[in-house]
Amino acid sequence: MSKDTLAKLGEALLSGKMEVVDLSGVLGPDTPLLELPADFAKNTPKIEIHKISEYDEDGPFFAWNWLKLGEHSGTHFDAPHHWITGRDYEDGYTDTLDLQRVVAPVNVIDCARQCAENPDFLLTADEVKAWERDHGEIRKGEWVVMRTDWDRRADSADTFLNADDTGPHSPGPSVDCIEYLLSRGIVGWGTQCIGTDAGQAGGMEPPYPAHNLLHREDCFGLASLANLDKLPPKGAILIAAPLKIKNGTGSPIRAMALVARD
Amino acid sequence: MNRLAYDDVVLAAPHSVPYIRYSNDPAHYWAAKGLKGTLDAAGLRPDQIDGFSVASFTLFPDSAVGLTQHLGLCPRWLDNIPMGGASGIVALRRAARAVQAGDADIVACVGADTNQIDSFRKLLTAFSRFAMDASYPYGAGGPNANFALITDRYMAEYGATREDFGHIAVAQRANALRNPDALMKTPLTLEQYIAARPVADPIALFDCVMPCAGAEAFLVMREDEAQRRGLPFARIDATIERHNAFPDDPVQLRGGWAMDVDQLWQMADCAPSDMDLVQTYDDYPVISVMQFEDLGFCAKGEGAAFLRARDLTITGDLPHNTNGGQLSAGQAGAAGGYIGLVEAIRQVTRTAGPTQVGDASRALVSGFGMINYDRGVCSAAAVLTGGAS
Amino acid sequence: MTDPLQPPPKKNPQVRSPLAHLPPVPRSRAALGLTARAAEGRFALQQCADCGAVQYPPRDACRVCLSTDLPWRDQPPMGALIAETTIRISPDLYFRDRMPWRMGTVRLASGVSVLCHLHGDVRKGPVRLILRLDRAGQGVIMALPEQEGPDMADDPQLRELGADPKHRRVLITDARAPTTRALVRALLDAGAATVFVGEAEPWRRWPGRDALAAMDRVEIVPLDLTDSASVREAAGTLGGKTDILINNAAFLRPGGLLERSDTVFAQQELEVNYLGLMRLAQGFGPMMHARGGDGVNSAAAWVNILSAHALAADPAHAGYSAASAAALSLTQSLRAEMRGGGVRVMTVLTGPPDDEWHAEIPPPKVAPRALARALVDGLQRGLEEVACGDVARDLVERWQRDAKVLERELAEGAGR
Amino acid sequence: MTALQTLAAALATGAVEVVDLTHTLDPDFPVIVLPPEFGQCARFRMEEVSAYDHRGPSWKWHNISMSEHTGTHFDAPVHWITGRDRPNSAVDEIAPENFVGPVCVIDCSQGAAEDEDFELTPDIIAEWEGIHGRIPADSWVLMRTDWSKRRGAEYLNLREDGAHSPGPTPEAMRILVHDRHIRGFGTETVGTDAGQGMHYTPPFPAHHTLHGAGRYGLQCLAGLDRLPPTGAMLLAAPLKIRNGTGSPLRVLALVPGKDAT
Repeated sequence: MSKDTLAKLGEALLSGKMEVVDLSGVLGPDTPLLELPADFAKNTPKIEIHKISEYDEDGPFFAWNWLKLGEHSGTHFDAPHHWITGRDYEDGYTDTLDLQRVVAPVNVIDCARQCAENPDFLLTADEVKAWERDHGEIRKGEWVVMRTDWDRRADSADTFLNADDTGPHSPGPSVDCIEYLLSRGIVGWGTQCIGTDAGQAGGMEPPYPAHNLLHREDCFGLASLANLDKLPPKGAILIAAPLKIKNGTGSPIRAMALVARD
Repeated sequence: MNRLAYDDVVLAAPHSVPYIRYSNDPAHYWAAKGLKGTLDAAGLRPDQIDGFSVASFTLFPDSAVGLTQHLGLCPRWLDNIPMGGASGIVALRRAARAVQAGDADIVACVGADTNQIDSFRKLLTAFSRFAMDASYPYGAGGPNANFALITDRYMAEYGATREDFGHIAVAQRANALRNPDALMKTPLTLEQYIAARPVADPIALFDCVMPCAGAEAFLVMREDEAQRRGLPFARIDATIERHNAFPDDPVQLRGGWAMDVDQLWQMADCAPSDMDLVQTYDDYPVISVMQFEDLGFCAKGEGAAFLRARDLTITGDLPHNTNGGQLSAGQAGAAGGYIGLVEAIRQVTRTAGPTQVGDASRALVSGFGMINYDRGVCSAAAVLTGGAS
Repeated sequence: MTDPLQPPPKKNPQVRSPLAHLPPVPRSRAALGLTARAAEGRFALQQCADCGAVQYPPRDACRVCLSTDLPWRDQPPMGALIAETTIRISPDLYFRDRMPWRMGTVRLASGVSVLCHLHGDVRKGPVRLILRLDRAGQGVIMALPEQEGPDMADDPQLRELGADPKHRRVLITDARAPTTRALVRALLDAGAATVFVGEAEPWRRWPGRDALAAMDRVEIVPLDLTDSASVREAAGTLGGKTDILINNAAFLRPGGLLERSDTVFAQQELEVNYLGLMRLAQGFGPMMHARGGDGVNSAAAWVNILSAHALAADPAHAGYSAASAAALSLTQSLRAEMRGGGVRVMTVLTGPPDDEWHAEIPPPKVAPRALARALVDGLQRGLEEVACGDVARDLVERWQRDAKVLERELAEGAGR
Repeated sequence: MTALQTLAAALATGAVEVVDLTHTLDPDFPVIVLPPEFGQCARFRMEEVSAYDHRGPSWKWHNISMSEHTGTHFDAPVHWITGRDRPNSAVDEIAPENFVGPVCVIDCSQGAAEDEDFELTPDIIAEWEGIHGRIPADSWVLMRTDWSKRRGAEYLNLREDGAHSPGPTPEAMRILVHDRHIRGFGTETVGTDAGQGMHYTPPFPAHHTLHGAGRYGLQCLAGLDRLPPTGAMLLAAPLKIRNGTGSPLRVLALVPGKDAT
């Protein structure tokens, strides 16, 4: 039966009945990065891409580069170990987590309209329940991602971070939203903003609820996702496998979704 | 050219503040005790003195200036003497000339220091640049090693023995037993001296002074002032002072006295043999021996033999450091530069009480100070005579 | 006669490791001139440029003619010990730990008296003086017997003024460096107890590994200076028993600034030569600092081998010169911080070595054995600055004379 | 049920298993070694930025650096001079459907165990096709050698005349790329080419041929023994590095689970 499953998948891919959607932003020196308050002196450095050779005296046949970046740069994956609440999970590192979990159906909650009106929009548990009434319930082991269309701002760190004197302003989940999703048994939560939490989440109780609560439950986070507008509310399969960094707390990823085409 | 005599300038009202081993009170406290003691002895109020001279290692960050406001003094003549063991005689010299010239009428001279638990260590770190640069890095940790080297060289050069030095220390301890304020209160035998714990060979425990807190003070005024107030006084027959003498001597085997000894006796118009008692600067016995040599009591190198043949106690034929000196009474910092002088004033004015030398009327006092690097730099001496009052 | 030094007993694990006490540190600015000469291994005193009088202690004006022009000049190190003492009681914690301590007065022919440390074999009469750095890293003078005697270097007071490898455990950071074999040999010959040799990338085979691994008292250990975790791990394993650390790791590629079109080699040069040193310092430094007072077992020295072009750039090795300069600067900071633990930090500046990256440079070059000899000698004498090879010595001298002139002279080596 | 619905169900029940074909990014993992005058492949490096401490109280993270070709990695056509002018030849330009596809595994493990310079030849391909059928167009072909089980110096297997590890011959690559039109070729060794691959004509035939045709490479794969010869689905998505010539990546395969029939 499973052989058939994979065969059907292969057929669907080859026949064009299925599409692979790239959910990643480009990694480059201009990729916007999280900026922490100044009292945490250490920020993630800008992504650096250095040429090693380009068919030249440093290497005649080949071109290649080397890279320097933070684990949490660009479209990236947060492993439980990223947060103090998840520090004790043995499978909470990028190299030890269960990969079976990261290939899973994805629920896409479209908040693009609300976010366009209010950059500080917070998705609540009630709104998630309303979404479930419209699209079907969120099941155990599934991904939930919040569509904000924030990827359209990603070509500028200014608009992406959207910070003023009171800090960054970007949408995210409320505390009760994350609590509710965790009660449904999700594998992880993703957003299109710089992090899994709202820009103003530092002031919530607990602060940064997505980080705090997701990782406390050994669940994953996805940030800076792109192209969520190309996904149906339900029915796509999200593939979000982090680099196998030893003791890594996260990783830039190439997130993809398999989407059925009508 | 002959130096001007001190004529009618006199010393009076000697006062010693009893020493204690450690004190939590600062130098200001001890200076005040010393000043009050000498003023009380003369029946004077603080506003009746118009000259003030201070010697202290531990006043920092203050100096004599700070003390004027601290103690409520309003002098028209002020001096600060940073010369350690030579401070008393140098203070005397300057105060006497000021009074003689009319720049001041009554000068109070005070040597005072405190001794907190860490005073000695603090003093060392800021003592002198050469000591910091070229002496302490070798383990000296104070003057012990310097005097060990001087003693070693002296013994090798002139054949002096530990017994010779012991002779001095034992006699001083005998004197100290008569001084109720001396810190050392038990007899010392030559055997005990020889057997003492070594400190820096050939120096052992009883060659070293005990640092303590205390103050010494006296007044300088015109003779008629002393007479008017009915104060016993001492006249100044002669003084000398010299710094950094014989810099090319490889090791210090003589002090600056040797340069000026002739002038001292010429000015005093007398000879060493006329002295009823001698107060030398005695932070280590070897330097006392050198003072006897350099001040003309005997030839160079014969000091040990000369002293061995004398009885140095109060009742002896050459009373020396009659209150026990620093070796047995204690070394209260810069007051150590005053202790012999103040005792000598008491002696020649017959006010020394239990340590009084029978019919003392003439005394030689000598000072020596500041191991800047490998030797003492300052030397001074004075001959005093009891005044007929 | 000096008693030969015995290997240190195993440490009693129940006894607290003693803290490193230092001999008195403060010095006047003039006296720091003595420290600087000691760091270079010279015996020099101030000598009046006007009247020629030799001065001691260091000062700011001539004691004879008041001239303020008092350059440091090498002096004949001979004198006579004329007074001595054995100090048995001292208020100073460093000396208290080491009582009794001999010192004395030495008269030099130039007419100055010098208080100095005494070697155990010294008696009154003629002596030879050396100027060395003490555990506080300050210049001090010590009198030695005129004639070299057996086991003379084992004198405890003399050993305080150096970092003799005898009975000490040494870590050499890069097994693959062309200097390593010679260094290991020289250190073993000098009596080192154990030589640990760090190996990066054990998955790359290299010639000579088997021969090195087969040597007695040599242990190859994993250590990769470009990997923070590796350095941390090595420090955790070896930091407690590294008495002398010799950093001989270097990465370089020839080339001027303009002929390199990218920063890849430069990054690697910084990664190894500069950041590698920083990782080592952060890993091993605290532990060695804490072990500076551990008796004969104590951490004693840190050695960085650097290109002499750390002082002035060789434009034909632009990136390497810059990385070396960065490492030299870091070495100075490391020295300042390690001083509190009594651990000597030595810089060995070398001329071009005889390796694949200097094939185009004409001789003279520094043979590994010459470098090893100079390094061990530097340890034994406790130097802070060693210039190894004619080229390095020449460069240091020219740099001291006029750094700007040297820069212009070196510019002739530029590629275009 | 649609293909995706059945896949979701199979994933949930374990009927389809996700297999990890990736080596851990560990600072000690070997990288390719080139003559020292060439630019070198940067090894994986990791610096701790904070660990729930004064540098950042609640979180832990690292800065990492590496080459695009460090660890288990993807080669894009632009990596090789033959592919430099191909359209969509950098990792950020490749259409995402290329990251999911069927995979054929040619087991050369026995040969590689006997001969460290073992060659994948046209004969071996023919033999494999005789059993499993013709290699479908646009599928991945992976050469299983069990080389990923080697550790340390055994992995690169460097000698004075260079590295010794198995790889494809030029003719084998020609057949796979130009006759079978594969999507890409992957190996368990440090490169898609044999250790001695520079001695072929053309040198480095896998790189030369694959990238010249706009196809992809995967190397340093692990655990190919866990894949069936056919029937698995490979998920191999390189990081979206601007103008990147390749990327470390997490290579996954979807394989029939144990209860599969």
